[in-house]
Amino acid sequence: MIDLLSIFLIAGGLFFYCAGTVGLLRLPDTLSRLHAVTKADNLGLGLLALGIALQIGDPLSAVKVLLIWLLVLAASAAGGQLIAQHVVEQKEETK
Amino acid sequence: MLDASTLYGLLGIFLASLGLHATILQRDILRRILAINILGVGVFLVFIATAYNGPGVAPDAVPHALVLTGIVVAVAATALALALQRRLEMLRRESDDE
Amino acid sequence: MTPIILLDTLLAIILLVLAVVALHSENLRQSIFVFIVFGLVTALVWARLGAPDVALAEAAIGSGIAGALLLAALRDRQPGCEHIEPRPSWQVLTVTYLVIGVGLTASWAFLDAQASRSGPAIGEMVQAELAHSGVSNPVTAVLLNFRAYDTLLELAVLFAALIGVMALGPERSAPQAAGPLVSHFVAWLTPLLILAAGYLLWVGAHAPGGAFQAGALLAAGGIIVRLSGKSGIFPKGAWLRVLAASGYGVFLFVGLAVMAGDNAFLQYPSDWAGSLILLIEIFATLSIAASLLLVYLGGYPNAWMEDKESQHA
Amino acid sequence: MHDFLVIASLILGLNLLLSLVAMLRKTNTSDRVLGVQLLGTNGVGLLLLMSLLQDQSGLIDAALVLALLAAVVVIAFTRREQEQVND
Repeated sequence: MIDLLSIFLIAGGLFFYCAGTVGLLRLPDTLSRLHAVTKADNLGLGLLALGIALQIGDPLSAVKVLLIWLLVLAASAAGGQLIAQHVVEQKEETK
Repeated sequence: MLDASTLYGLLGIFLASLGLHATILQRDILRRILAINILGVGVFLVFIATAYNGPGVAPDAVPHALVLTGIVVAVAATALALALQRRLEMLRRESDDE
Repeated sequence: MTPIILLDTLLAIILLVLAVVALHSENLRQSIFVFIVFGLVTALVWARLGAPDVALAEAAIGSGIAGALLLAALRDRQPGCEHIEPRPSWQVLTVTYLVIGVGLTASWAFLDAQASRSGPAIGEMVQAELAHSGVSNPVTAVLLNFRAYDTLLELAVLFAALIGVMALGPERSAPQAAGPLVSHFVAWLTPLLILAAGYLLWVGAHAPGGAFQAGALLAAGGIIVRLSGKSGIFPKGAWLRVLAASGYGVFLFVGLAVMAGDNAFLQYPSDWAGSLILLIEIFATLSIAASLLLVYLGGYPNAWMEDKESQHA
Repeated sequence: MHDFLVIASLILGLNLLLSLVAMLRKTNTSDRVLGVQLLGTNGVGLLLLMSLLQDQSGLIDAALVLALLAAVVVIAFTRREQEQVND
């Protein structure tokens, strides 16, 4: 039962990872790519981490996996803002 | 049949050759520093590949320790090389001003 | 053979592409981006080869610290002054053939060695002696006990490189103070880096981790504080230099001190080994962090964090 | 379960290659930083999968370090550019 849930979660995570990559490849401008990529890879890692945490016997390690996800979530939000700011600055510069 | 140890060992030799080639032929100092670093990673790869004893078997710890030491020494050497390059650039700028 | 070899093949292809682009891309900035990703993928390869200690160090140093160093170096360059004529083709051809020869010879030697492998002789010795080393992580045991000489000299190399960097000129001018976005980011990331460093140092005795990885994480914390243009909780000028020297100094002192009790240089008494290794590792961590940070500054730190105003004046 | 994890890591590896291609095709710095961030998250996921596959809990710590340093690299990239704008 837990195995099935893990498989489901990990597969969902992989789907969002791929969606992020497709977004980076296909979307027309940087800001929309930023939007898509940060959302997709966070969800991707989130589901993946959840699926993996369920499989880990040691509860401490499982908590650590989830902490990594929180860290990436926060870092990606802050990093996304930095990149967006950078894009805006460069646009102003070229005007 | 190809196993991970052989695959990565050969990859290491290939990377080291690429790095060596570029170290000799590139003229830009920064790029040469990159090349030496890639050469180093290739050598480390050969070390770790020989230490690998297959999945689930404890690998040889001695090459691991050597490579750890190597990584720190490589970054120290890179930093020194970058500082030398910066000094060169400063000297070049000074002589341009004269 | 398991299908996991396909993952190894993928990683190998990725590394090759990255190496070629990093070495031969037209654009130097692109090269440096690609080199940082090269470090990231190398960390994955170390993980595949069952070397989590090395993966940790590569993720922290090979990709993080080296990347920051290269980015800082890129900033020093004057744009557009590099115009270098290509090398004559006879040089290119000669070197290419020579390198191919060297590579083929090395491959042959490697394959030959793989075929006639007789088991991990040294590895077994390490496992057999592990109980007397004072730690239970074999890599830490090799680094700080069985081959402590290597690590001592490694700290000496780092120290020598630092002296070299500081002898070459003054540090780079400090970046201007960052906006609130960066400041907030740095303000919560730095404590996490310090925490993670402490954790890796502690866990290194019985699991992957140790002084190198911890030191690199601490240095990364120092680098982002520097990048945010703010003074932090890091020790100032002279203290930083004392800290940088302390790793080598304490290691040497411990190595000599154990000789008082009929031991050879760096041969710790069995009962004390664990505590001595911890002592050395704590100072090695601080020293590696301070050295990497000083080296990142790019020269002699004249007035870091003390009177930034006078620099601007 | 083991077979599924192998396939999952293969898919993630392939995704890594594709993200790399996407990053190499970009010419402006913002997109490249974005690419590095995506590759970093990809690497973190792959390390977590490997820790399960190879039963090495040390790789979880490696994933943690990779996540931390990816954030550091993003700061280094964007700050560098801002300094240049200010120069």
